Amino acid sequence: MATDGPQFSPQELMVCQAARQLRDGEVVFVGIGLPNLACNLARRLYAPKLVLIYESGAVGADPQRLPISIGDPSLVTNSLGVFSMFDVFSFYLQGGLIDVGFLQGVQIDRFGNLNTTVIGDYQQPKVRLPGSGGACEIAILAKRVFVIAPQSKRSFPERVDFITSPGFIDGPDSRRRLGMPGGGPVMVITNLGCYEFSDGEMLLTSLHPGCTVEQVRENTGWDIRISPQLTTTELPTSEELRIIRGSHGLHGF
Amino acid sequence: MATDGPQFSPQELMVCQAARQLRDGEVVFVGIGLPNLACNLARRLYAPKLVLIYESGAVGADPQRLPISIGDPSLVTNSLGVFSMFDVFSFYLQGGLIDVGFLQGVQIDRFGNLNTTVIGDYQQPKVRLPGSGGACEIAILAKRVFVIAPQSKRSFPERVDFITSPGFIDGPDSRRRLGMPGGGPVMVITNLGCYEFSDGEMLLTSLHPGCTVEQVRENTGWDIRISPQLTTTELPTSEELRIIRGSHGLHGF
Amino acid sequence: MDEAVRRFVRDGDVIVIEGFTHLICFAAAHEIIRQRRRDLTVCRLTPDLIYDQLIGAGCVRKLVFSWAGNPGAGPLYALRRAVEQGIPNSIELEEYSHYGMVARLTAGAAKLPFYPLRNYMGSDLPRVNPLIKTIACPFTGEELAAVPALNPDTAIIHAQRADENGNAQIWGLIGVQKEAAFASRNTIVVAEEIVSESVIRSDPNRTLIPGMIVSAVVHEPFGCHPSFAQGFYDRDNDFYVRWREISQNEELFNRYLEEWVYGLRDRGEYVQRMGAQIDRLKARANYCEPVNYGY
Amino acid sequence: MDEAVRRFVRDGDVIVIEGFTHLICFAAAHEIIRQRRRDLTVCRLTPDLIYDQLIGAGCVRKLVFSWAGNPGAGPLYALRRAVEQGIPNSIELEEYSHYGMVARLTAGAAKLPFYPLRNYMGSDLPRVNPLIKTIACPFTGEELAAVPALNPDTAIIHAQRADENGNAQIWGLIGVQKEAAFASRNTIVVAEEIVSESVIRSDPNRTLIPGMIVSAVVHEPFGCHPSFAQGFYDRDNDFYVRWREISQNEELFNRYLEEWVYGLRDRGEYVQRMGAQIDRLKARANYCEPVNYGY
Repeated sequence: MATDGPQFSPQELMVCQAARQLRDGEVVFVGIGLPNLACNLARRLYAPKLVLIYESGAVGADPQRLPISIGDPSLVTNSLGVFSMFDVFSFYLQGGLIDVGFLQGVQIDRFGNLNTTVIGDYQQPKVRLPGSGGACEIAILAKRVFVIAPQSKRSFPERVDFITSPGFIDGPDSRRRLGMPGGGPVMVITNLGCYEFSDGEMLLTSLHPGCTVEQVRENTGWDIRISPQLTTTELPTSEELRIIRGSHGLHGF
Repeated sequence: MATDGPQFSPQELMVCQAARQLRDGEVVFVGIGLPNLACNLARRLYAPKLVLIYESGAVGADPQRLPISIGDPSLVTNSLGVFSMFDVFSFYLQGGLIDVGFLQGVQIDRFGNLNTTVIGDYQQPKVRLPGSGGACEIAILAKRVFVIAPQSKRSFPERVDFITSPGFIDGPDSRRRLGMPGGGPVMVITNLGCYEFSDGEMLLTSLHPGCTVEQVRENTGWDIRISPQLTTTELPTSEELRIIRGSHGLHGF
Repeated sequence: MDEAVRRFVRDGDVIVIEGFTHLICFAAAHEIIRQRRRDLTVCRLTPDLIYDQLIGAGCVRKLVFSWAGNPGAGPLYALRRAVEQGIPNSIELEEYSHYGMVARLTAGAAKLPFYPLRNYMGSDLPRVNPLIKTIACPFTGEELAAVPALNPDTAIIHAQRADENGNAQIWGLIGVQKEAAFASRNTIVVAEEIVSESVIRSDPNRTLIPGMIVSAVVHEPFGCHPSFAQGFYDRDNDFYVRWREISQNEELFNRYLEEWVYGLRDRGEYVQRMGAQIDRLKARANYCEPVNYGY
Repeated sequence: MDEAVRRFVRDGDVIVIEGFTHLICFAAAHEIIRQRRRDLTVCRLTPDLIYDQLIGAGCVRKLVFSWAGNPGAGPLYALRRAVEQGIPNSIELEEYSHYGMVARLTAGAAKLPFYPLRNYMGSDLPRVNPLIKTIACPFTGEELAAVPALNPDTAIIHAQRADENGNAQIWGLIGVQKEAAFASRNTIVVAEEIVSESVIRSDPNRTLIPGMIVSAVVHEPFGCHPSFAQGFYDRDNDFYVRWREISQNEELFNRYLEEWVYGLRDRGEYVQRMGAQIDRLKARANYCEPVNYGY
C-alpha cells in the first residue's frame, strides 16, 4: 500500500491490526497463517504473556519456524504443555479459559456468521468447503472472536449459505437467547477496513489507508453501516514490520 | 487348619481358591490384601498373562514388595502404564474391559449384595463404614465379581442394611431388568466355604476342609441353599503356599 | 504456603485437595488448621488422614467423598466421631462412588452442568443422595445415571515439579488432579521442586496443569508426608498404621495437632522435627528412558 | 501390515485412522488401497491426504469427519470429485465439528451411548446432521447438544514406540488416539520402533494405549510419511503442497497411486524409493529431562 511511511502489504496491515487487539496475559485459540503471525507479533511488542493454544493440543508454543499447519512439530518442541484434544475442547475451550478465538471464513454475513462448509445447497453444493473443524465451538465458546478475511461481494453476502460458526445469528439478542457462553465476534479485519459489532451487526469503524467507503460498499453484499466515528486504520510501524518480516517471514500469505 | 497335607491358614486357603478362578489373559480390577495375593499367585502358577489394574491408575503392575495401599508407589514403578482415574473408570471399567472384579464387604446377603456404607440406619448409623470407593461401579460393570469375606451371622444377614454394591439385588432377573452391563457375583469365598450363585441366590458349593454344613448354617442369616454336588475345597498345594509365603509374605492379614 | 492459604482458602469455602494416595498435600492441610479455617466444605475421593485431621480440628462443615477409610489400616476415627457423636462438631456427608466423584469433577472442569455414567442401578446410594439422578439417552432411550458438576472455590494440587508460573508436571499416579484443578475457581500448586521453565518445556507431555489456571505457586519440599511423591520419597506406611491409634483417641489426636501442627510454624519446622526419619523414606533412583522431541 | 490389514480391515467395515496432523499412518492406508478394500466407512477429524487417497482409490462409501482440507495447502480434490461429481464413486458425508468428533469417540471409548456438549446452538450443522440432538440437564434444565457414540470396527494408531504386546507410547501431539483406540473393536498399533517391555515400563505415564486392547502390532519405520513422527522425522510440507496439484488432476492422482501404492509391495519399498529425500526429514536430537520413578 502506498503511504508516506514504510511500504507494507494489506496482509501486513491486517496482522498488525489484529495484534494490537490482544491484551497481555490473554489466552488465544489460534489458527495458522495470519492469526499466528498476529499472535507472535503481539507477544513480541504488546502482550509478552499472551498464551497461545492450538486445537492440535500445543499450549504455550514457542515455534522456531513458521508453522505451516496447526499441528506442526515446531509447535510441540519446547512448548509449555501438550494436551489431548479432549482436554483442549472440554477443559480449555468449553471450560471458558479462551479469551480470544481467531476465525477465518469463506463467507461472513452482516451478523458475523461464518460459512466454511458449502457454497450453494448443502446436499447439492456448488463448492464443497472443508467444514467446521474447531470453528463452530470456538465461535460459540470463546469470550471474544476476531475474524480475518479478504473482502468481496461474494465473501460478504447479506446471508451466508450455511452457518458453520454462528456470530450473532440474526440479531443482537440471539446469542443470549440460545444460551451461548461466548461473547461472539468483536472485530472483522479485511483488506479494506476494520468492522466492529453494534446491535449484533457489522459496522465499519476504520478504513485502511488508501481505501474508500465506496470500495467497501462495492465489496459488501448488504447496506453496510458506517460508524459516525469512522477513522483511518493505524499504519504498521517499522518495528512491527521488522518483526513480521523477521525470522518467520510472511511467505505464502 | 489341620489336615494331612501341609499346614495353612484360612486366609491362605481363600487366596488359593480365588487364584484358581482366574483365567489366563484376563484383566482383573484388583484391591489390596487377599485379592492382590490371589492375583500374584495366579500370575505365577495359572495365568501368567493376567493383567492387574488398580483403581489408582496403575495397569500391569509388577510390584517388588507387598503393596499396603491401592496406590502404593511400588505399583507404579515398572508398571506397563499409568492412567488417570477418568480413564480407568470410563475406558477400562465402563468400557467393558474388566473381566474380573474383586470386592470385599462388611455385609453380604443371599443375593450377593454388598454393604460397605453403614451398619444401621443411614442417617443415624450404628457404625459408619468407609463407603463405596470404586466398589459400586465394579459390582455393576465388571464381567464377573469375586467376593472374599470372613463369614459370621452378622456379616451374612438375609438383607444388607445398605446396598453399596449390587449383586442380584432381589432375584435372578433384577440385573437384566435394570440394564446392568456386568454379570454380577459368581463366587463368594469365606473362611468356611465357597458359594456360587444359582437363580441369583448364594449356594454353598464347597466346604473348606474341617468345616461343616452346621457351621455354615450357624454363621448365615438366612436359610442357605446347599448344592446337591457339595464338595470339599481343594487344599492349597505346597507350591501355592511356597509362593504365597515367598517374597511378599502374608503379614497382617 | 501461609499466604496462599490465607488468600485462597476462606471460611465457608468449598475446597478440594486431590491426589489418590499419591501427592496428598498435608502441608496445605496443616496450614489450614493452623489458620483455624471454619465451615469448609471439603471434597476428595478418599478423605484419608488429611481430611480426618481437618475434621478433627474443627475446620469442616461438610464432606463430599466416595471412600472414607485409612487405606490398609482401618477407619478414620475423627471422621467417625464427627458423624456418630458430633465431636468436635457434626458434619454433613454427601456421598458418591469413586466414578461419581471423578464424573463430578470432569463435568466441573468441562463446565458441563452434569455428567452421565452407567452406574448406581440397584445401589442404595441414589436413595440417600438426591443429587444422583437419571437421564435418558436421546439416541437409544436407555436410562443412565447423572451427577452434577462440582466446581470448588479452590483446588490444592501437589506436583513433583513446577515452574514459577505454576506449569506443573506430575508422574506416577495422576488420579483426578487435572480435573480438580480445571474445575476450581482457584488452584494452588505446591511443588517439591521449583524448576526453570526450560525443564517444563523439555517435556511438554508431562505437564498436567497449565500455569494459566494457577493462582499461587508454593515451594514445599516433603510437603506430602505421610503421603508420598514418586521419585522423591516413599509413603510412610508406619505413620498410616500409627494414625489408627492416634485418631481413635481424642486426646492423642489433639496432642498430635499440638505437636505437629499448632506447635510448628510451617512445613520447614515439620521436616526439621522429623529429623533422620526422612532419610528412611527417600526414593532410590529409577529413571525413565528419555524421549526425543526434535523434528 | 499386510496381514494386519487383511485380518482387521474388511469390506464394509467402519474404520478410524487417527492422528491430528501428527502420526498419520499412511502406510496402513496404502496397504488398504493395495488390498482394494471397498465400501469402507472412514472416520477421522481431518480426512487429510490419507482419506483423500482412500476416497480417490475407490475404497470409501462414507466419510465421517469434521474438517476436510489439505492443511495449509488448499482443498482435498479427490474428496471434492467424489462429493461433487461422484468420481470414482459418490460418497456419503456425515459431518460434525472437531469437538463433536472428539465427543463421539470419547462416548464410544466409555461405552456411553451419547456425549453431551455445549455446542451447535445457532449453527446449521444440526439441521443437516440429524445425529446432532439435544438433551436437557436433569439439574439445571439447560439444553445441551448431544452426539452419539462412535464405535468403529477397527482403529489404526501409529506410535513412536511399542512393545510386542502393543503397549504403545506416544509423545508430542496425542490428538484423539486414545479415545479412538478404546472406542474400536480392534486396534492395530503401528510403531516406528518395537522396543522391549522394559523400555515401556521405564516410563509408564507415557503409555497411551495398553496392549490389552491391541489386536495387531506392526513395525513400520517411516510409516507416517508425508505426516511426521515427533523425534523421528519432520512433516513433508513440500509433499502436502505438491498434493494440491496431484489430487486436482485425476490422471496425476491415478499415476501417483500406480507409482507409490500399487507399484510397491510394502512400506519398505516406499522408503527405498524415497531414497535420500528421507535424510532431509530426519529429526534432530532434543531430548527431555528424565524423571525418577523410584520410591
